[in-house]
Amino acid sequence: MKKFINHLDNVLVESLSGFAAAHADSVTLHLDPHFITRKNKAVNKVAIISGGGSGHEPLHSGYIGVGMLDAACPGHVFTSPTPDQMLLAAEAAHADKGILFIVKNYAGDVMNFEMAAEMLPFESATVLTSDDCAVINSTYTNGRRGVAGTVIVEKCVGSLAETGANLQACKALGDKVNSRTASIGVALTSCIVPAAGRPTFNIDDNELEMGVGIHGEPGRRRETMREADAIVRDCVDAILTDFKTRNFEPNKHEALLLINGFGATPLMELYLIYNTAAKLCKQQGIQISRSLVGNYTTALDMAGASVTLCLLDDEIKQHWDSPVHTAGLRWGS
Amino acid sequence: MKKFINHLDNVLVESLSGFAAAHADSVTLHLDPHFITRKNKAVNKVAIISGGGSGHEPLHSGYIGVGMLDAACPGHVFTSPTPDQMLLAAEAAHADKGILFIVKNYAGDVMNFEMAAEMLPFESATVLTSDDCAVINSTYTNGRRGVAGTVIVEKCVGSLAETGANLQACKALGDKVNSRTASIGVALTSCIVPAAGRPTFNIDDNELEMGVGIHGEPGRRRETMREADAIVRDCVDAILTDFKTRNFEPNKHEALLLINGFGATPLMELYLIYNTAAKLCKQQGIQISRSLVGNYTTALDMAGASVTLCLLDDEIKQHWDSPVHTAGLRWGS
Amino acid sequence: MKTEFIIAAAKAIQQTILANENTLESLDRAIGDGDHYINMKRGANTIVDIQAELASLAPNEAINKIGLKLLSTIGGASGPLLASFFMAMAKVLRENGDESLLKIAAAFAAGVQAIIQRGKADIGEKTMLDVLIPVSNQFKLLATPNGDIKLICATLINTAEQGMQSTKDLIATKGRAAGLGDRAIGHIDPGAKSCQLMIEAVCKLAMEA
Amino acid sequence: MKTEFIIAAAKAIQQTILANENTLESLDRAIGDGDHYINMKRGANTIVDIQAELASLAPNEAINKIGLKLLSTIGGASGPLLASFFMAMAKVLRENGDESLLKIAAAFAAGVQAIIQRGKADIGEKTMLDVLIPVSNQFKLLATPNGDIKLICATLINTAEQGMQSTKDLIATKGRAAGLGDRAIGHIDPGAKSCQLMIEAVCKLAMEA
Ligand SMILES: Nc1ncnc2c1ncn2[C@@H]1O[C@H](COP(=O)(O)OP(=O)(O)O)[C@@H](O)[C@H]1O
Ligand SMILES: Nc1ncnc2c1ncn2[C@@H]1O[C@H](COP(=O)(O)OP(=O)(O)O)[C@@H](O)[C@H]1O
Ligand SMILES: [Mg+2]
Ligand SMILES: [Mg+2]
Ligand SMILES: [Mg+2]
Ligand SMILES: [Mg+2]
Repeated sequence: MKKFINHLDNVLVESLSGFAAAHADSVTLHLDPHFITRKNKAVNKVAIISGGGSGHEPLHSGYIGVGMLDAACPGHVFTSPTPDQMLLAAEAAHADKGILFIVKNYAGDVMNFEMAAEMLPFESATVLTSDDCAVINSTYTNGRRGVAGTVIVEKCVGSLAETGANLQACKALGDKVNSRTASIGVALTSCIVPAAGRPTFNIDDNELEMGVGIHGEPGRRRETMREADAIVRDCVDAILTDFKTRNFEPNKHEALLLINGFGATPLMELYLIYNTAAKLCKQQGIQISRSLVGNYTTALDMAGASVTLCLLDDEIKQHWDSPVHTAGLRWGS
Repeated sequence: MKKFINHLDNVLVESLSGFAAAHADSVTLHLDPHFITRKNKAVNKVAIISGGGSGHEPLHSGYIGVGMLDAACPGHVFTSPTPDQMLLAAEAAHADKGILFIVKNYAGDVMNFEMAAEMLPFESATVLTSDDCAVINSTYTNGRRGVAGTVIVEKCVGSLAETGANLQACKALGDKVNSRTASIGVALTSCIVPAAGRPTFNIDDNELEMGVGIHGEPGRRRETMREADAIVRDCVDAILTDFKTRNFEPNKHEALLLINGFGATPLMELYLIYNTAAKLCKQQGIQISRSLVGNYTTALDMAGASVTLCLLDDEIKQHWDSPVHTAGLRWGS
Repeated sequence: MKTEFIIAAAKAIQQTILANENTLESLDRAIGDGDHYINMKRGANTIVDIQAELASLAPNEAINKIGLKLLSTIGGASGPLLASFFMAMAKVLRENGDESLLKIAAAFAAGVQAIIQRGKADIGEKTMLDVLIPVSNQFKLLATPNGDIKLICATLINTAEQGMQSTKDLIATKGRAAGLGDRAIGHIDPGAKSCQLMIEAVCKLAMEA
Repeated sequence: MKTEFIIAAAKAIQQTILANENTLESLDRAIGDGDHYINMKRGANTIVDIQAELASLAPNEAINKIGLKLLSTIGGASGPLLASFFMAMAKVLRENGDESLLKIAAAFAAGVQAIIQRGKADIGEKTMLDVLIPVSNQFKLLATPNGDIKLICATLINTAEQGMQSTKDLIATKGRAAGLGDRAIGHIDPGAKSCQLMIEAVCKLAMEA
């Protein structure tokens, strides 16, 4: 393992401190327990709080700011944060209209946020994101995983909260965006968790992992490496099949296409993937009217990428387009 | 080599097409020869044009837009573009006040842009960026290499051009920013040029390359891998020594600190590097008042990062802060 | 159950976790995200770190403190589950005054029940519960007023071992491995393994006492 | 020098470049950015691709066309340098009417002069000029009205080989290797190698004719 680190025990705090220093104009870092809030606390709005294991940067701390999150709770690398972080974050961010937690659907995250919500002295609600359609048979499971689609949920809910909407409305929009979003990821190499010091999984030079999770969890199957068009076609097919299973007709909607890099895949390849995915969508009659290409929900230093499609309606479009001012996503004024 | 590509010959065009499709609202792609322009051509301003080998994305195409570049000419991977690209880009972007080329100081780029400038039917000037202080003894060489500091030059010159400033003023600002900027990079792994299919250089699991170029060119020396603080200290020392050689007293200035990822290094590590670099600067009496952390001048899939320091003055600060609306850098309205 | 024993048990647990780094790490790498060893180590170390503080507490308070500390230290799936276990266990200890085997078995059962409620899982889902439920059932069965502690411990070690082994051929329907379908088969669940190790360590300690 | 010969030379150059993939690639990997082979291949392929068009042109026009085509095809450092070579060479051919060895040597010298001007380099800087300048000097010396073409070619092949080898022990002061200092020592310059290969290929062709 070769990484820019000092001591294993300090990676998280040093990285968070760097983040806070680089964005000192817009965020405040609290340590022990760790959480990050907007520098200028919002007033009279639902506080949107997310969090999860670290290693997915810019998710979630990079999305703190006007138009998106009020606070984020970073856990250890790939490990859910703990309820004390969420409680203090909620206390710091609470702005008189309750707390909305946005939580990626993993057992650990769900339980830790649940326990925090139970102890919370404020009204709260939770949006669970579960856009990963790699996990097929959800009747056998505790549901699908939340992956890159979480960024879209956080952006839209953050925008709505900014208008002064109430907790129920924010939760409803979050659930709606999540229900209209599907993602699938492909790994070419494994990530290396610093504390483990070795790759999470072994993968041959001629293999790819289709449906990989953002923590390097195994996916649908190990496959032989092939050309980008074929890989992307399988991803788009999986997403469209998933929408059909959920009774959506993707070709009746405008869509947002997000090509997300896992950390070690160059932008050049991500744009090439976008090119293929957008063409395939067009062939299926889907109009891609919004797009995002880059590293938005990473898996440390994993080479690979995920494809996310979000079926838009006027409300989602409006909240996607609205101004956002965060380290990781920024537009409008 | 595992990459998301189809045929080696099509990597560039497919990637450029994806870029243009994902940013169809703001850029226009021209093929054969390849160049990219703003979708809405500016009027009555100096046209700022850059270009260089591909593989450094978002540099340069990702910096096309209001407040930065008017056009960019992407060459093959790591290979300078050719004069015909620059001539057509200049023709398309020319807005009655001449052309300013921003060129990274590599023999190939310099000569190709030079030949274009000679053939150009418009007034033109060129800013050569040469911020890489890894190349020490510039009396023995044709000068230092242009690396991540180029982003700062493009941002500031782009901002000034937007105000209607003339060609000489734009060139002067570009030269000034370049003269006040120093960078040095460190590689932990080699990049793989798609057409070569194998790493550009071999590097052991316990080695790093100090002073590496953004094409994987060898740097100052091969060193034993060590903790981030020690690596970053060497980088900051090299930069400060370089400023002193050029008769700057860094501690008399505010500075912009840019931590740039080469493509495969996670944001988590880049922020950790920022944390150390900012502390070291502070210890030296340098006030870091602007910062940028992320993948801004990459080297395909190389793991590694560079540290850039730009000594600010009021003019540079003003042009750094002004609104910019590009795929790779965006703020203000 | 004295606070002294609780602290000794915490040390024994720390030892067995540290001694099984490779096992725990590879199990979670195979069907999870590879952090289970790190999580358990972080938890075990913290508890041993606060032994001075624990020593000053009554047994039920010490156990509750352990739960709270684990809750804010481990994170992940195992954090809230193990925390819930200890916090629920402490409540039973507080409610009863004696320190009989019966009470300890009841406290253990309350702890397991809390895990079931928090994680909404049951036996056969390829989780730590495949160790904890059989052990709890067995413990309740054997915890008679004059049960032989050495025999009970030996039996529980055995039951834990079997429960842990039983996860190998299961498909996971809870936790991170739930996405894997058939691909989880052939791998022991990491949480089941760490629970088995902890039960073994504590039982061995009790046998020596 | 007939257009036919020019096309045959282009094919011979293409062949020798393709046959030396590994050599050229590793040389540029060692002290450059690894693309010199790809650049040269792209250039050589394009010229062979337009052979039909070239065939319809007078020799000087064909050479100029080659320069222009290389200029818009190769890129990098070698692109404008080789393009300048051919474009300057074409001008000399146009200015003179005959096809004597003397004229060809003069054209070659003009080409080399154009490279010197464009790249602002000279002999001893570890570039292609370490092959081109000695070859040009030697060529001018030998290109007498009744010089023996076979002997001249054999000599030039030799000179090119020596020039190429001479780059091995040089520090680079121009081009991408200029940043390396001592680390460039021990490596042959890739551009010098490709020039040596091209000169060898064309000379061999001329010897056969
Ligand atoms: N719902 C659940 N009920 C009981 N145990 C669970 C549940 N979900 C996960 N587990 C246990 O947690 C273990 C994983 O713990 P750990 O690796 O520390 O957390 P994470 O899965 O968040 O990375 C699994 O092996 C399993 O035994
Ligand atoms: N200023 C110069 N004058 C002459 N030759 C040069 C000069 N700069 C570079 N070269 C030659 O160009 C070669 C490199 O070509 P190539 O790899 O195709 O371009 P790049 O260096 O842009 O990647 C070098 O090996 C050297 O021979
Ligand atoms: Mg985990
Ligand atoms: Mg090159
Ligand atoms: Mg785990
Ligand atoms: Mg080269």
